[in-house]
Amino acid sequence: MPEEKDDSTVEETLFDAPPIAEQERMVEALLFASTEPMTVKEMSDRMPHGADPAEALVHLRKRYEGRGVNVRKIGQGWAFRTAADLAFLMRRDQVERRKLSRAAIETLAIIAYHQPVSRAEIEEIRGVSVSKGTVDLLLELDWVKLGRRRMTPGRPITFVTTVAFLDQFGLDSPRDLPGVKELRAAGLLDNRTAIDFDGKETFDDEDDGFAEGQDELFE
Amino acid sequence: MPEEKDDSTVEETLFDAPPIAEQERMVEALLFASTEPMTVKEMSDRMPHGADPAEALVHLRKRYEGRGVNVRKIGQGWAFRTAADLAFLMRRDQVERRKLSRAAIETLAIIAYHQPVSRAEIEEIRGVSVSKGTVDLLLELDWVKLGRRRMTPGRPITFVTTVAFLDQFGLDSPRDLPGVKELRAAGLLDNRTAIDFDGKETFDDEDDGFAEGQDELFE
Amino acid sequence: MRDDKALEGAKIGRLSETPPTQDNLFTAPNADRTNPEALLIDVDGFEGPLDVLLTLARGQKVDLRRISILQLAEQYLAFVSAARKLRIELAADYLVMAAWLAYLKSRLLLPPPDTEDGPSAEELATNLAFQLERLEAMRTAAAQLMARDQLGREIFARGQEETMTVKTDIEWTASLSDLLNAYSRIKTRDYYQPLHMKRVPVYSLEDAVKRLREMVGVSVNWQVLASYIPSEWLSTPTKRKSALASHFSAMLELVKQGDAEIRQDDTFGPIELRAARTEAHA
Repeated sequence: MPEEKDDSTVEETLFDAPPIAEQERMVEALLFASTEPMTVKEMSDRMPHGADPAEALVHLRKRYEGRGVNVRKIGQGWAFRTAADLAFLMRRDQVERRKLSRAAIETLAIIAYHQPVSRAEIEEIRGVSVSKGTVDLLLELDWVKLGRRRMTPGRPITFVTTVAFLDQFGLDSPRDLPGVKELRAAGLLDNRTAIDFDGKETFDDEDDGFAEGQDELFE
Repeated sequence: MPEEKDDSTVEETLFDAPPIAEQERMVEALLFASTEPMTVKEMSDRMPHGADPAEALVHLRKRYEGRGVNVRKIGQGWAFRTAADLAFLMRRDQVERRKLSRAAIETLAIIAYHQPVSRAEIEEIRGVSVSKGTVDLLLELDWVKLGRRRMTPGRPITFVTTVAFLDQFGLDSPRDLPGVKELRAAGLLDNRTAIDFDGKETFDDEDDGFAEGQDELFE
Repeated sequence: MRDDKALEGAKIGRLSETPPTQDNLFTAPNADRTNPEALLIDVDGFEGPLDVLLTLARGQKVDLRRISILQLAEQYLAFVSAARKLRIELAADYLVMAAWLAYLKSRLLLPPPDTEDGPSAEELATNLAFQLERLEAMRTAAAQLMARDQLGREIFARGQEETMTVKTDIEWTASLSDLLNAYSRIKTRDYYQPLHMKRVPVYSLEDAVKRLREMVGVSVNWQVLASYIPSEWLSTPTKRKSALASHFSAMLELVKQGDAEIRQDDTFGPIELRAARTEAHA
């Protein structure tokens, strides 16, 4: 029996089955280059006659044991896969600093100056509707939180600023937010801002309404 | 005793880079995962603090010598590529690429050997004008890109080869272009006085800039 | 100079000859190419006069640096005149080259003038030889380049790219002055607020259906429709009309669904309704 087998082996080698180390290289290259997991049959179809990819695969798997990539069985096929413990390398954290959108900063300003303030009130002040995303972002940043419900029909939710908000903007209390009059007196605010955005001139006598709003809020 | 060792290990993992064998695994995983060449800097950004991918790479290259896939240097980056002698296995995976025209091949070679090179210089070498389509094709293949403008009258655009070009032709750098040293020694990469066949002789004022650009690349 | 596309398109007097392909381009010139007679009938295979000159030069079978420019000029001129005899229309740059070579030839043959302006004939000849050599060198280089093992042809990259994810944490920033500016912007804008239309109070149909269904469900006796309207909606004529209209529609809706019955004794008389009698009730 063994002799017969030997004979057949000799015949096979005549048909140039490459040495197993060479076959291992072939399987290695095939699995590497293939866009999908490759079955033993598919490897066999590509490799020289008489090659035994299944055996080459055994050697290859052993070679890659504990390496940064491993030979893994996926479905019926085989493929290289990154070692599971190195998955963290494939991720990278990146911090991107972005300026708050105009809508977000305006909404935040209204909440800061008018708190507690309902969404309807914010919309009324801004003159445009406030998208859910804007408020969500402010909530997520923890600069704004939900306040008490207003004791009016519909009992709307109100928004107030948080301690994190005070931290971010270097304030001791929301009361420290300067009024428009003060801003202008301090030169922090000039008419240009308004002109830039609206293309019109600003009027100075808006302060009353503002102060009123503030009183309501902070006292 | 073992306890003490354990302590030191804890300290090491807190402050030191992982052992080099581990770093080698990491580089292996990173290079396997990426189809594009990856620079040492890019690896370093992903690896733990204190890791030395350049050294890990030395070990990794040795490990893969003679294997079915090898670690190859491509420009500033590194990548795994299948061994050239196994090309026959991969014949089915070959990317069908439209045969490049003679004009495109020559233009590519001139850009590669003379970079940075302006369109006028390419035309002078080939003795015919370069059609827009030819350069566009090379740009589209991402084998060629725009270099700096030449600091000569008209500030012409120059062309240089890309990392993808190096990858395509298995080159470490433009210095490794076949026969580049001999061509250079023979003065065939110099930009010499051109003859304009209208009967005038043009003396090229651009020689300096041209030679300078070349030096940068090849020396 | 002509566009090489245009040149390729100019199929001039071309007899059946295999065009130069990539394969044979950079090998030794084939017999046809080296034979000046063959050149005559293969003009469209060339990429301009320099290409023709290079092919002729190869025919001299010497180092391009020692090429006889005089001989080359004569060959080229012969080529052009033969083409003319055959009434092959040559592109302008072929003729420009012919004129230049005729001039060069005359300069090479005549003794140099005592006072020479610009480069000598020898210098011009050397430069031409250089250009030919350089073109030849680039062609050889191109062939060597293309013969290299190429990515996607002999050498392959990883087939399955693994996703290298970049997790981006966005850090939102805003300064106090951003905040103050934003607020002042809003306060300024107050003066230009768009006109808001006041909404007329409307009793919605949905509300009326809901209300009627709840109330009718418990009343077995006939009741006038108007009595179902909430009292606060009777305060003004506008509100009353709106509420009545929606209750009327709601009533019809309930009847349609089989939940209520209605009756009206005379025209314009009060409409009454009650819950529908089920079989059991009957």
